[in-house]
Amino acid sequence: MSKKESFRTEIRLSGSGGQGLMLAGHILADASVIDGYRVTLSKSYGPESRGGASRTDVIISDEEIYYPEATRFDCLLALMQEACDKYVYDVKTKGILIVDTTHVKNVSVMNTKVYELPFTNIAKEKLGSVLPTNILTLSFLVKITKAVSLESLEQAIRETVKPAFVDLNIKAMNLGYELADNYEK
Amino acid sequence: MSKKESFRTEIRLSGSGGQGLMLAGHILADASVIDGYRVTLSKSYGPESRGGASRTDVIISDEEIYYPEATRFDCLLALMQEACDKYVYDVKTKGILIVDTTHVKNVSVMNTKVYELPFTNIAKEKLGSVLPTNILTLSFLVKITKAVSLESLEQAIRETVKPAFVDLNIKAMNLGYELADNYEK
Amino acid sequence: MAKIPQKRIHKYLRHNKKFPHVWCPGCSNGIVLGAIIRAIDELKIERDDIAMVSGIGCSSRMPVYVDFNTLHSLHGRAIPFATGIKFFKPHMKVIVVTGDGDSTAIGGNHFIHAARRNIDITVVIVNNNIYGMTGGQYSPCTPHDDVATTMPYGNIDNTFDICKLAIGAGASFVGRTTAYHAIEAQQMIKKAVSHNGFSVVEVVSACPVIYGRLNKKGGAPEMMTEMKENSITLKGIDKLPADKKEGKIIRGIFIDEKRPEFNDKYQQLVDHLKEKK
Amino acid sequence: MAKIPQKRIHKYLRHNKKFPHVWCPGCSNGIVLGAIIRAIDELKIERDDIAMVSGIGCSSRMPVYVDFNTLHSLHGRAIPFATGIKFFKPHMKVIVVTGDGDSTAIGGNHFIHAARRNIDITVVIVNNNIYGMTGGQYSPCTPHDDVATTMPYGNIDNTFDICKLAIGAGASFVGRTTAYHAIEAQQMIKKAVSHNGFSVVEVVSACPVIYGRLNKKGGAPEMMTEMKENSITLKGIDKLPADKKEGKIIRGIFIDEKRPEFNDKYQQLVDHLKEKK
Amino acid sequence: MTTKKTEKKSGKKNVKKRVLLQGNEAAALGALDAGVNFFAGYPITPSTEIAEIMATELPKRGGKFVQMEDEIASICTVIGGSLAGAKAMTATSGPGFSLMQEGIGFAKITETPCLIVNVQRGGPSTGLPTKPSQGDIMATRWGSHGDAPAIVLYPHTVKETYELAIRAVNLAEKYRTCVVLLLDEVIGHMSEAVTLPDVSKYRVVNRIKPNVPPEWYKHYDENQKYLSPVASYGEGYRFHVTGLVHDAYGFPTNNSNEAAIMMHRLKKKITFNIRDLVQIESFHMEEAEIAIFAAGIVARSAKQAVIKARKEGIKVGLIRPMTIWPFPDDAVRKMLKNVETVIVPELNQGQMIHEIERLAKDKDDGKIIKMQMVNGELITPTQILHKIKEVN
Amino acid sequence: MTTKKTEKKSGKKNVKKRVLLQGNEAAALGALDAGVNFFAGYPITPSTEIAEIMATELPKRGGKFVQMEDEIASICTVIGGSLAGAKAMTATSGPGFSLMQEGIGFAKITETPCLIVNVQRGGPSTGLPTKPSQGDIMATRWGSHGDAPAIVLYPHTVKETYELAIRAVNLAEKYRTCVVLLLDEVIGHMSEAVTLPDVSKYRVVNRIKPNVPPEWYKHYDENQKYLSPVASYGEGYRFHVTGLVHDAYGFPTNNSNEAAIMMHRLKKKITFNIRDLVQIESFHMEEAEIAIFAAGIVARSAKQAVIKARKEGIKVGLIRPMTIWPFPDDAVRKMLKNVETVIVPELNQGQMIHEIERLAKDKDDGKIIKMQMVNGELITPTQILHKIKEVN
Amino acid sequence: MSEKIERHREGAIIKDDLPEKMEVEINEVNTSGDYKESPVYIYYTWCKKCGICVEFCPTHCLGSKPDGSPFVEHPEKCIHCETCDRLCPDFAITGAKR
Amino acid sequence: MSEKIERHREGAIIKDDLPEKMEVEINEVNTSGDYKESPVYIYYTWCKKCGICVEFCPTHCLGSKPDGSPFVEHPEKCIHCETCDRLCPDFAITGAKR
Ligand SMILES: Cc1ncc(C[n+]2csc(CCOP(=O)(O)OP(=O)(O)O)c2C)c(N)n1
Ligand SMILES: Cc1ncc(C[n+]2csc(CCOP(=O)(O)OP(=O)(O)O)c2C)c(N)n1
Ligand code: SF4
Ligand code: SF4
Ligand code: SF4
Ligand code: SF4
Ligand code: SF4
Ligand code: SF4
Ligand SMILES: [Mg+2]
Ligand SMILES: [Mg+2]
Repeated sequence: MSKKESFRTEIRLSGSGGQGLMLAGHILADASVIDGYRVTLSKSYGPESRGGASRTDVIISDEEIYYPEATRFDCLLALMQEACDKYVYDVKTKGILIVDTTHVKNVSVMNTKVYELPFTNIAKEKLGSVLPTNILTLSFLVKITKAVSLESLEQAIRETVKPAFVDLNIKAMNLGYELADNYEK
Repeated sequence: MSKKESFRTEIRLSGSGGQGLMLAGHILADASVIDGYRVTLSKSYGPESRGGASRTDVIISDEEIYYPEATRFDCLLALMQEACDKYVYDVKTKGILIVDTTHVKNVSVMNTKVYELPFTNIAKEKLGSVLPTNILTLSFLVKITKAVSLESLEQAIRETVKPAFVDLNIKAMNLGYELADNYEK
Repeated sequence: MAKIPQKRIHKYLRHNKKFPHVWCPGCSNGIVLGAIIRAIDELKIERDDIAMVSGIGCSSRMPVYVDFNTLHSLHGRAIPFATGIKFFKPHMKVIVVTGDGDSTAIGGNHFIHAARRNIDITVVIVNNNIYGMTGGQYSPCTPHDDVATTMPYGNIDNTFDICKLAIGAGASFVGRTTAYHAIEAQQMIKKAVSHNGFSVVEVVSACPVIYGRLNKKGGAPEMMTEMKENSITLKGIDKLPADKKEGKIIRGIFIDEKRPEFNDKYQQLVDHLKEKK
Repeated sequence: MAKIPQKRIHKYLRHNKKFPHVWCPGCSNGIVLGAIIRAIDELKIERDDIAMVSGIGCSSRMPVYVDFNTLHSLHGRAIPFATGIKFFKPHMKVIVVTGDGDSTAIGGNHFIHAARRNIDITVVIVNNNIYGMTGGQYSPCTPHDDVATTMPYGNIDNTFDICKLAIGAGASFVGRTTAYHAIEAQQMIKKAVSHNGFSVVEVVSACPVIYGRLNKKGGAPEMMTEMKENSITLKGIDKLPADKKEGKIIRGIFIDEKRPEFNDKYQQLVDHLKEKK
Repeated sequence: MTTKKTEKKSGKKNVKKRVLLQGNEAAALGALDAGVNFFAGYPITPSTEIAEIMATELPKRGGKFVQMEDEIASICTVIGGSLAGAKAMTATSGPGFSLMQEGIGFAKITETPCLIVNVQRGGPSTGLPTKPSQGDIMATRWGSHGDAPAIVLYPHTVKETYELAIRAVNLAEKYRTCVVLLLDEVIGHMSEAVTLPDVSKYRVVNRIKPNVPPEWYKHYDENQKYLSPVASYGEGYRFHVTGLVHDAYGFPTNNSNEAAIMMHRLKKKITFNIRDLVQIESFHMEEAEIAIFAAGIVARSAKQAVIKARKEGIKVGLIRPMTIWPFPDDAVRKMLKNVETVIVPELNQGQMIHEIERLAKDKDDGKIIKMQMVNGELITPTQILHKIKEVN
Repeated sequence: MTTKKTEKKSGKKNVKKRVLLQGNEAAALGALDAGVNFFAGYPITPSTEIAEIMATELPKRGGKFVQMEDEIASICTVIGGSLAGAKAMTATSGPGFSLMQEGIGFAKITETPCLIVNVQRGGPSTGLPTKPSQGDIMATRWGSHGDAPAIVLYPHTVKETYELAIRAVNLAEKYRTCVVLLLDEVIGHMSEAVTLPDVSKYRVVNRIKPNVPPEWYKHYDENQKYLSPVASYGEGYRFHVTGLVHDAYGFPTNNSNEAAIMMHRLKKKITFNIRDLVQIESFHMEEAEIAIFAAGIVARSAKQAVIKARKEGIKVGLIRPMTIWPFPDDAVRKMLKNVETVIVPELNQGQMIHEIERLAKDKDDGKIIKMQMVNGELITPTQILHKIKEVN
Repeated sequence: MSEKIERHREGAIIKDDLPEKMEVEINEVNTSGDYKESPVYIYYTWCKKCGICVEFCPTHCLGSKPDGSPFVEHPEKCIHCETCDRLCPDFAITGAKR
Repeated sequence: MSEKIERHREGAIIKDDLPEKMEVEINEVNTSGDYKESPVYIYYTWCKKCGICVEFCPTHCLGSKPDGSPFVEHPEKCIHCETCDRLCPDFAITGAKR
């Protein structure tokens, strides 16, 4: 989405406990810090944080962010059916929904732009591991939403992940961009 | 002292920890209960309760007793010099001061009726023990002040002290009356 | 229950309310709960006569799952709550389920005093060597050098030997086993519950998700294999050469003595005073 | 000090402020305080380097009388307060003086944890078998059948063996003596203070005015005579026939082991991290 | 203690007899007469006598007495006993009361009846253990974390201590919560001649056992009336109790509706029943231009001062709450409306004054007069009289 | 936790750098930057991260970290450390805070500086451990028995958490007392982009050592100015400290004059320095007819609501105390004078509302609007906006 | 990838909104064999795929599906020792003789 | 007579208003012999007449006055063992060699 004069973008990353979305949220928030935006990041400390649906919310704005809870999402990423079902109705009209069809089978929404890709499977196939699925989807999301700049995202990834995993994750990032490019066109 | 239409008599029994004044105060209060008066009894829970000066206050009244602290005594019993020195100035004008000269050597007051007797020595000599000194002095006090009726005092003593000691204490009581009678006349 | 084969233990579970339970995959809490239920089932105690009391912690979540009189109390305070129940209704069997932190950190005082008092309560301690619920801080039972979130450089603190502590405080029944040794656990709990007096069963347990990950112990199967291989019975340890004893988990009943129980003594006093009247 | 012969211990007393002290005639607290002062004097530790910390109770009144860094804290909490001082200023010698109630009733948890931690604090417990200050309620150390105001028909509760408890919790120095054995107490305290680690000295004491009267034990001389006659050293007890061991106060040092001390380990960690930098 | 004697006398039931009772004793006897059969406590000045009387009386009556290792254990044991069906209580003083705060919150959220007698002593911390103070007034309302309302009764004589002890036990059972009986050190330690009331005159509230089948039983029934049936452990209803926010069955929940229902019930049961809960004395308030607002021991000084002042023709009266929490908002507001000035003497650095300031909206600050004493002494009638004359 | 990263960044001193900080992290970093070198604590949700950061950072800096057996031991160890000269702190949440109440009273009566961070969670008792609530506002003021004033700071952003943590440590040292930094669960757990301020900008208050001869030293000098010299253990001044009421030297006393002196000093040092202690934000209060009074996380919702309402032409503003105790009486009174209506939203069953009712004397009850939420959810800007429109 | 532990927090572990699943017939039953036929019954709704039963079955009668869940690989080997029962933390498998 | 114990209470035991007695010469000194002459010095202002020193002096060198306070009955018997010193709870007697 393009940024208006004054903007507030609410993004929810949702999935299950082990999918690395907390880290992805952190990277996204970090990237927006580098971009110079205001940002809040909050994680779920609820029943969901293991097993069930887990969520990480990032609000990016160029103004003071007062109320820090995300309530109407500009973008929802759902890596699990349960999470998708639970949160999809809180996506804004004309908002963006990104789902991983490896885990999410049913999506039925209106007024929302939906991007469906089997991210987990793609990661396994093209990157040899499901682990960087989080970065893959995140970079896809960033490319689509333009929530932060690509440079900042890369910098954030480099600063955050362990040195040993940087290469893999940069690969995942680039793959994510690619997928997004294909999609867009 | 004789009782006015409405009266409030404040009596302080003071001495040192081991002299049995807590018990004496209790008996005095019990006797006034038997007499049908209102009464409050309070003991010192202060530095005095062992070693130093100990005190037991009894307020007897035929009306509701609101403020329960004795501040101006109608009668002060002092079995110790320290106690005497400390409290003597709070005796009412025309109040009564009873001291045990066995322990209290200096008394200098004005406007107060002073009764000085070597109670402890008398008890030792005439009763063969210093233990009933408390009852001896209490009954002396009662006879002098007429704070409670003699029957009630006797009943209270009988109900309170251990059976084995009743006789001795009744003897002490009578001796107390005797001393008071002598004094009065 | 419909299509599920009825296992004996299902009778004891609040199965249509609270399952699947909240514990992580492979967490020993479920195994310990199973052992307790089986022990009670074998003892044929009525569910109405059992109170299960816990503090706060992962392990302390047990009571909500079982169809007894259940109390999920305050962190560290399960034993005094249990004392109140037992003291007023001495006919009840009172079982405390608790974690290593709950019972020996914040709850240590109540633990030693109940042991001293020899009140007929059975305490089952799920010792997973960590504060599981709050996310992996060290407990008084975290081994030396192990990592915890509040000992990021390795634990420099000493550990309690829970059984030694209980014995030192005067407990009359004290045993230790592991979650791997489920039959042994079940039998030990059975004995402990039957014991008339304060009884303690420490069950060395696996917290694969927090403690296991922090210390690279592998998953639940690996951690339980370690219990199997690294533990030894009381009898066995005697036969071991001294240099091999170090670091072994010793299993077995350390003490099992008949001593006057608190409620019994209190009842005697009441009876005695009644007679005197 | 004028006309009074200067005793060595006067140097340590806040003599012109707080004396005569508040304890009852014959109370052992003064004797124990004397033993502590003499031990310190012999060790030649500077007064500035000593912190004396207590909880609440008659025995816990000690600190006010001595010219050290003194802290009269909360009931049962002397040990954590002491831990704070020692942890921040490890060069100080920290001595906790406490009663049987203060240390083993409300303070039991801190006691066992300090023992486990093996932090270099010396705890001197004046065990008078009662809550003296509040007027004679039973403590975890009141003997069975003895009378207390909250056990008017005789105590039905069991007692802690303080030394056993300390050992069970992991203390590295544990000893017991009596107020009668003043030289032994002094020497034991000296050893305890010198010991680098958690040390406990239980001093069996006389509270003639409360416990003594309630239980018709006679005055202080009688109670101290009982200590003399009814106690036996660790060595002595072994030689005694079994039927005579019952009820004896066993005196001596039960454990005295060199083990890594908490502050030392912490310092090692700090040094290690500094190196890494 | 005159336990023995009292007993002798109260043995003959229904015979009115005047006896000398200590305040602490009266609290204990009141609790016993209200059916308390379980005490767990830890001694502390100036409340210790209550434990001592209970230790003497309960075993004789087949009740349970135990001295625990500390105050935390005491309150938890009391709650455990209550859950098992006991009428349970403890007694303590400031430092012990502070330690009980977590347990008090647990009793409130689990709606478990129990009685705590708090005999106040001086100062924060160890303070002045044998001196009077009214420093715990706010702590009885706000001491525990989170928030749940409180019921706190505050007598001013030995006789009233007896009566309010009975009432406190009854309210605990009726409202299924922890009730505090707040005493002043002076009242706890003082003896007064008391005509022991006819016990049968007092209604004693007892728990009613449920008669629904166990599967239907809800420990926290939304539709529950006060004095509705409630089960105890070990009697066929295998319910769950937790300090977490819970649903009607007692099972934990994170659901915001259920949380709201639970939290509101805790509050509602107090605020909707203010009339039942509040007792307040109006003393010589006829045509009063000055009101004194005081509770407990200070109210006694105030009474004496009022009587003297009235004799001198000063129109002054006393408002004395016997229930301090919930605070008697409406009654106080009404009573204060017609007076010009209100004097609030208390033995602390200002606690009830906040409530009066809140309620006396029509009075500017100059008309709300503080008297605060924290030196371990009582406020005397003379001091109050002076203040009365000052503002008259 | 991004401790590591932050460190990397804050390594280069004086370089302003924006980083992502969690609220709990900000509290820890602020405390460290204010010189805290001693932490004793016990983990509890939602404050645990603070302990975890301290466990990581302090040993690296030669400071002291220890996890104690419980919260009681934690606060006592903190006070012990402080008496020995440390800048000491602990962090906890509701249940742990309740357990610390006795120790808090001890810190206050002995005038020992220390910091407690209390990250509030939902409900009384165990409640709703991961949900936001503002249930401890009153408990931070009135929780301990006896009475002694409190200093409590309440930030509403991560950045402010950092700043107020520094301020809290400073105030503790300056006023020689226990200061509470009160956080909302949401703030504790949320991360925000923060421009780490130049640490050298902040004044750090350090204890001054006495230079009188030891015999002259009074630990509680009546003439003492704030920031007067104060001794620590082990440095040649062998002073006595007790939780009993004490004289200027720290020795216990029952003397009523000395008791009064001591008690009044505890109160005076707060009440006489309100101006130094109180911070309050006035947000869009120009010509406001409606004021919202809110603190912490709720103030953020309020700000958003105010902005929206102002856009719609409604004259509404926000009063936000950053110091909630001592309560900013004068400032609030002044600010409220010109508005017609005040709305008090809070995440509890009514706590700060009592203070507003007390201060808003000129407003009748219909003009003091409560909004209370206790179901574990936040009050949203929309809800506040609705309320604003309702009363407009 | 971050090794950070995804902690679950106190209070984090309540699931009230789950349907009462015990009453529901489960798809996967067939995979492991119907309980009337199979010696071992696995209740997949509760199973958390921890692998304990597979690891410790003394006769290696259980196998692991790709997603980690157990299935009865060698029904004939089962000796009904109930080890799987006892060690399953989730009450999700039963090997008792019927 | 009641056997009731006159309890002293917590906080009961502070004496602040006592003069600083250490500086004062005491009457009774003469009774026990001046400290310059007597082998044992008893500081009566602090002595509480508990009888411990008298009871446990190994050489029975101390005696008891009618009011219970100790005095040096047999100065010649003192062996300066300091037992009285150590066992006196009130720091009120000293038998050390000078
Ligand atoms: C008074 C109090 N302090 C701290 C906590 C936070 N807390 C909850 S559970 C827990 C530790 C649990 O550890 P353990 O008992 O070993 O149980 P586990 O989760 O490991 O089974 C802590 C510290 C609390 N709930 N209450
Ligand atoms: C929290 C708290 N609970 C209770 C008390 C009351 N109290 C003071 S001292 C004491 C018992 C002291 O017994 P002990 O430690 O044996 O000391 P002793 O007086 O016998 O030397 C008690 C219960 C208190 N001061 N604080
Ligand atoms: S955190 Fe550990 S103890 Fe808690 S449920 Fe998970 S595995 Fe079990
Ligand atoms: S009551 Fe007992 S312990 Fe306390 S001072 Fe008196 S004799 Fe000593
Ligand atoms: S019952 Fe025994 S043999 Fe059969 S599957 Fe289970 S563990 Fe294997
Ligand atoms: S042990 Fe239980 S939970 Fe684990 S894989 Fe086997 S059936 Fe599933
Ligand atoms: S020094 Fe020894 S011999 Fe001399 S009086 Fe004292 S106890 Fe007796
Ligand atoms: S031992 Fe001390 S206090 Fe006791 S009688 Fe001898 S000198 Fe006096
Ligand atoms: Mg654990
Ligand atoms: Mg004792």
